Amino acid sequence: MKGSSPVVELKLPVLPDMELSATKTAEIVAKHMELSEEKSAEISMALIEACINAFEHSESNKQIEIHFRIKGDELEIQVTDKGKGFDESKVKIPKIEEKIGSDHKRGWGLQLIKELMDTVEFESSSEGTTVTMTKKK
Amino acid sequence: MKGSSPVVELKLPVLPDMELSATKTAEIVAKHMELSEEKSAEISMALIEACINAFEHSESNKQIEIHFRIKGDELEIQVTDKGKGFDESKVKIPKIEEKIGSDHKRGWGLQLIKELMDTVEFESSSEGTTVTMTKKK
Amino acid sequence: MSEFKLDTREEGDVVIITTEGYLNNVGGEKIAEACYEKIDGGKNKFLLNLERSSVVNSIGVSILIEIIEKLQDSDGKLAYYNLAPIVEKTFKIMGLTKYSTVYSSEEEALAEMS
Amino acid sequence: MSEFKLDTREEGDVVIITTEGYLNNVGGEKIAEACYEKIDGGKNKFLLNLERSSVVNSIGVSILIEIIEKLQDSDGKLAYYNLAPIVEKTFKIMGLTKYSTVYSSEEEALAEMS
Ligand SMILES: Nc1ncnc2c1ncn2[C@@H]1O[C@H](COP(=O)(O)OP(=O)(O)O)[C@@H](O)[C@H]1O
Ligand SMILES: Nc1ncnc2c1ncn2[C@@H]1O[C@H](COP(=O)(O)OP(=O)(O)O)[C@@H](O)[C@H]1O
Repeated sequence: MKGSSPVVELKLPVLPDMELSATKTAEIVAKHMELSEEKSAEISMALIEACINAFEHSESNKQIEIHFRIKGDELEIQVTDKGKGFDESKVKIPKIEEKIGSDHKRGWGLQLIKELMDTVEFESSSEGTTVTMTKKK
Repeated sequence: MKGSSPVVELKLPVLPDMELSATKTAEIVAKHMELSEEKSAEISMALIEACINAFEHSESNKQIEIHFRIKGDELEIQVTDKGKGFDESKVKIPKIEEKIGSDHKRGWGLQLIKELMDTVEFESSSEGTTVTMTKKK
Repeated sequence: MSEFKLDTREEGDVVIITTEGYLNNVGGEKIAEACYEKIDGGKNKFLLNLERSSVVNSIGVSILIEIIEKLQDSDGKLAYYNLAPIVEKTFKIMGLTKYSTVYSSEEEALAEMS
Repeated sequence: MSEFKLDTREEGDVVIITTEGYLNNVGGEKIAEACYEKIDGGKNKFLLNLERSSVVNSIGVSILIEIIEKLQDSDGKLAYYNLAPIVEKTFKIMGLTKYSTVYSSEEEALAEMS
């Protein structure tokens, strides 16, 4: 693969725990890039959350797509769904103080992704959503 | 996913141990289909061998493609490479008696795939090879 | 990938729950169920051994927040040990570590909780 | 996914090699290296504990055939225990079980090999 930048592509249907097939792939790619175990685990956790969102909020039974791109010492991961989309700037930052006593305990996925990855970008329309996240060696 | 037959698609580049990302996916699909652990392990082993062949013999740095299709109580897996192809009917059945004392200890992949899966078919030309294998519940 | 499993035992007045497998919604619900049964039986100190649950998701972890909330009624405690680094980091990001405690071993946990 | 690792110890005249990780070409080569070093030192009974190598490929396993061949020079033995069912099945399909033995425990293996 010298000279080229390896790409891994997954198209996954909505099946229980399907996100774990993405994290296994991420682990193998991270190992190949010689990322630390800490960074590899952070990538996997962020990827789990992105996949769950794609599976769940997309309200669509179509497959989701995941691309891994090794760009030198940076790993770029894109998770794309064909769901109804959302406005990321309108999502409230979760606080545990507000979660305790509230009926809505969930809402942590985006926050985790942002904390665990180096960069995160959202592209969303009524046709679907693509989350692009990167992590440097 | 009721009514439709879920498809999983992987495009994997030639990276060390990349076949394990395929087996993880196979495990999740097998679990969803409620295949026994024994059958799930047999599928994973056959898939490892098919992936290694696709990576290795294809003599091509292109990605390999894997499709999983859940067809009722049957799982169909296709592994496709864009390699130089081969004539499966010309491959000798390996025997350990002949391997001992010989310089060529390898050559077990196809044999294992055939023993471990219910059906196996090869489609091969100078453009590449597709192995289609199935396992029933 | 095997099913999520858990095992419950008691050391003094502390209930120790040892889990195995992916801590997702299913895993979280199972932990909550085990806790609520013991809470109904009068227990209020829970210690989770998460050594074999090194993969979690935010839905599973948010169910632990429910347990924390429930335990406030009886002045109870939730604590953990044997966390994978990424699980501890997730607990920190989500703020669980403000309302529950991460110990480095069962001994340390039992000494402080009892 | 962690690196392939192995640990070598001796019980009487039997060399026990405990492996961890994917038994592919890299893993097979590491086992062979460890065996050949001991063979050069005069050992000829080898017992592999494959409990933590439940994933193998045919290239890795074919390297074990090399070890079997090498051991024929000194009338030696290769044996295994703690095999995952799929690993045992693979050994059977490839015929390794004709030239080497699968035991169900270390005790059984040592009793028969010594
Ligand atoms: N891929 C997506 N498609 C549509 N909506 C999304 C997507 N990802 C996130 N969202 C929206 O953002 C909100 C916050 O997501 P998140 O932080 O992951 O928490 P949770 O999924 O637990 O609600 C979701 O409730 C949903 O409204
Ligand atoms: N996808 C493939 N493309 C081209 N040739 C292949 C492919 N799969 C198998 N072969 C050929 O069949 C032979 C036997 O393959 P196999 O039984 O898997 O053993 P091994 O890969 O160890 O040689 C290979 O040596 C190769 O010549």
